[in-house]
Amino acid sequence: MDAKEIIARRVAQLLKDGDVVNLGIGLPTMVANYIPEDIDITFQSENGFLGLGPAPNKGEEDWELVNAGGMPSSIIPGGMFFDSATSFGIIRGGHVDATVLGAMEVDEKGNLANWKIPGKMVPGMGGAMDLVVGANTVIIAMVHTQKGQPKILKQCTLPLTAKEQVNYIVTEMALLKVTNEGLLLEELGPDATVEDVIAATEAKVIVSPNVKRYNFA
Amino acid sequence: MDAKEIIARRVAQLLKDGDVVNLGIGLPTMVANYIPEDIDITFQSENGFLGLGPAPNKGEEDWELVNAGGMPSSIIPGGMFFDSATSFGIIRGGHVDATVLGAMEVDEKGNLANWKIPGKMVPGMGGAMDLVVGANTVIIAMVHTQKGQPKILKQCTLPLTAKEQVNYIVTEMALLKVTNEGLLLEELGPDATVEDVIAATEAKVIVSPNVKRYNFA
Amino acid sequence: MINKIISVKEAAEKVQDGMTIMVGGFLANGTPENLIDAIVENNVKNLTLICNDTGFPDKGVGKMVVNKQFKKIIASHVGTNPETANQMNSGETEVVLTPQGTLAEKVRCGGNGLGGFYTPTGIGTEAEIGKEKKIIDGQEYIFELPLKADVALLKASVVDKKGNMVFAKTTKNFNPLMATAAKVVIVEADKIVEVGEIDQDRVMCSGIFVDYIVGGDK
Amino acid sequence: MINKIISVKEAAEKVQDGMTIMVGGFLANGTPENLIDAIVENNVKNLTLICNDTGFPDKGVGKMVVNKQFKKIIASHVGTNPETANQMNSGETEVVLTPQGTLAEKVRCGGNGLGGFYTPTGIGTEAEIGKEKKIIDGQEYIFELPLKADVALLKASVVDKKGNMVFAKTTKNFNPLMATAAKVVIVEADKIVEVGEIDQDRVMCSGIFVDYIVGGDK
Repeated sequence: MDAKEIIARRVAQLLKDGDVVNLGIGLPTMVANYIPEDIDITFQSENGFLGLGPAPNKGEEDWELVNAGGMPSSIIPGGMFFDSATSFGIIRGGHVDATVLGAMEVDEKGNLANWKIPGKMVPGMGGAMDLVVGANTVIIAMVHTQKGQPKILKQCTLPLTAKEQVNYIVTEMALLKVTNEGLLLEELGPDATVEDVIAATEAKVIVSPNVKRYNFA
Repeated sequence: MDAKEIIARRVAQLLKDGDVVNLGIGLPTMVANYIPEDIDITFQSENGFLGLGPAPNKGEEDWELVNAGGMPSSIIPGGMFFDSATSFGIIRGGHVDATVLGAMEVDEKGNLANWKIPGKMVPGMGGAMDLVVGANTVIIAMVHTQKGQPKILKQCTLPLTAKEQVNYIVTEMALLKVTNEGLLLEELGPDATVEDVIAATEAKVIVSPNVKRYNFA
Repeated sequence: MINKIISVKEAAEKVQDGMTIMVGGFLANGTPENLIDAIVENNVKNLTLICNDTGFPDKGVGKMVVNKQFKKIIASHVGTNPETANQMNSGETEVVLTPQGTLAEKVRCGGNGLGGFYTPTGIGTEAEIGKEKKIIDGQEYIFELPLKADVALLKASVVDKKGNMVFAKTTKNFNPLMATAAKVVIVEADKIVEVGEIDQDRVMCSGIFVDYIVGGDK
Repeated sequence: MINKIISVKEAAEKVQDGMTIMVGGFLANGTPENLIDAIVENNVKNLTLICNDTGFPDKGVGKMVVNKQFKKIIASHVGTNPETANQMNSGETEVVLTPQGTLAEKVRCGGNGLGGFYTPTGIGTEAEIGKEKKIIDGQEYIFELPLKADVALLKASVVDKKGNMVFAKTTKNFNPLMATAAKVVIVEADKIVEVGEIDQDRVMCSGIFVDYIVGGDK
């Protein structure tokens, strides 16, 4: 199991039956592949629909039905389309239970930076700022470090996407819960030790007294 | 021709091809009967549709298709239904070209009072305050006096529906245009003289140098 | 899939003394009559009502007014139910009259996570009393706050088992707005269908807002 | 009935040097490509663009970016069109990045006659710089102003001769919002039908907002 699959599988377990979930582009999209059959999740796509389904087969793409990355998508029965104001009304209004996003940096206060590297990359925040503020639970899904450098910091250095909104950080090494006291290490990835996590994390890590290991049984 | 028909006919002439128009309950509703065949008016009903058509025949009422008075109505081809926020977005956003309303009092500044008589009748403003502020042209359609007492005043005495929003007052006696200088008498009803209008109006009446008579030819 | 279908009796019990409720409908057009009847029977009191109007004494939310279940009513129009005026004049019930467009926007604002908005409606009238005003781009506006509720009672024509709603004609009015603005949302359906029976283009309000569905036997 | 159908060429001429335009679409999905092509050909300059994003260099409004027609761009995302970043970095074009939900709401606000609104989105980020803030019910919000335009360029799948619009699937996005917020509204249709051919329940945006219709030959 590679790092991305580990992350996607663990994030999938955080979602609850009946949840409305928005998945970011890239790794977060993989989460959809690991939802148990008996759990009913409605995926929201912020460009304008509820009921995001799997990507169509090659040759069956409908370019009038795209996801938030602009790529051909599908809609499941019971979904619906809407305009962008309605879409972000749903998001901002607290009707999205969870959003799963990648991060460039995240810190021990739950600050998130994932939209801009000054002087280098200024793509724009798209819908990320609304999603992180609006979703009831914000889950960061990312590999733990970037070229060996920590991405989980004491304090973000890049421009923020949102202030103190992150609830969980899920990496291939650890599941960290953002608490008032700091980052609580609740679970370890398949191959990680507590020491590994502490070494790969700049932020202070509080080790839960009953830290568990990811369980994909 | 009775007073109400005179008023409704003259108001109908103020509407232009392509206009979106909201008619208040009562006398204003009669205006729809006098729109020339070659003039295309879209009537808006603030409870939630565009394309208000004539009242259905007896026995053909659909109680899921009612007008803003709660009475069975109809919709013409090319109409559409919507929710109340969309409906008042249309109104407030300046997309209604004209609204025709009755009045208890209207004054020379274009102030309108038609929603409340303190201590006597407090039905609520319904959609009137939005309509009078939002519509591009506000036309008051009413009989000139109430039991011989003027309704067109120097200054309204009842609680206002809106401040300085009225553009035209159309009665069986006169068409008055609200200008910065005051009420300009532009036209006379079939049986009225300038002196009649001045006598029946508390507000100062400025007589247009080329005052005409209503022309229903 | 979570089962959202419950009985009218169970649904009515979600409304408890002292709660704030939103009720869909315009002059009882698009109001869930069976839910209202059951709440009248439960006789819960001291409720706050958010509704376009107070219906008629024998129709819509007006039946609850007659049963004296409201301590406060927020509406745009109460003229079709003389009982509302009686209770307002006697001081039994506080009535807050709000322009209809402002009321609709306040509900949308509450359901959409906004903190408030500025409207030109009501400037120079009693509707501005006690409210903050602001001049924006040369025009005067009134500041309005969002409205939210504990329970929303909606009416829809066709509802699928996830709660996706289709409203017939003019019964839409406040229903889809209120769906977004309450902690618990209950919809009374004329007809309940399987998920997928309503085209994705025909759904007028998503089932994600809906907690409970009642009815379906029309 | 007023004839709203004109040629793409005639429609493109409604956009003139220095104007502010809104363009529907999300990553060019739901963008009127034929209108864009004609405006590229007209080569009008110093425009201000309001659009979710700047599309791609060869698709959507991105073609106008490549042709250097904008002095200012208001968008939520410009990452799919490197030419936007080039012009931003060289100082040729001012780019105002706005959170997508805020952008949508600003357009709705402009089209609905509201003076502004408060959003929680962007608090503690660069999105709040230079903006008024307010604490409402214990939470911090940013004040946002409405957006309006001289011309809106929309794409719809089916349009009747009055301008009533149906948008296919995810092509809806900003189109119905922008329909309400511009002085002149032009819609490019895949298919133009007679009035009445679209069910009143299927119309997604009213023709009252539409001034001109082009296309229809798909």
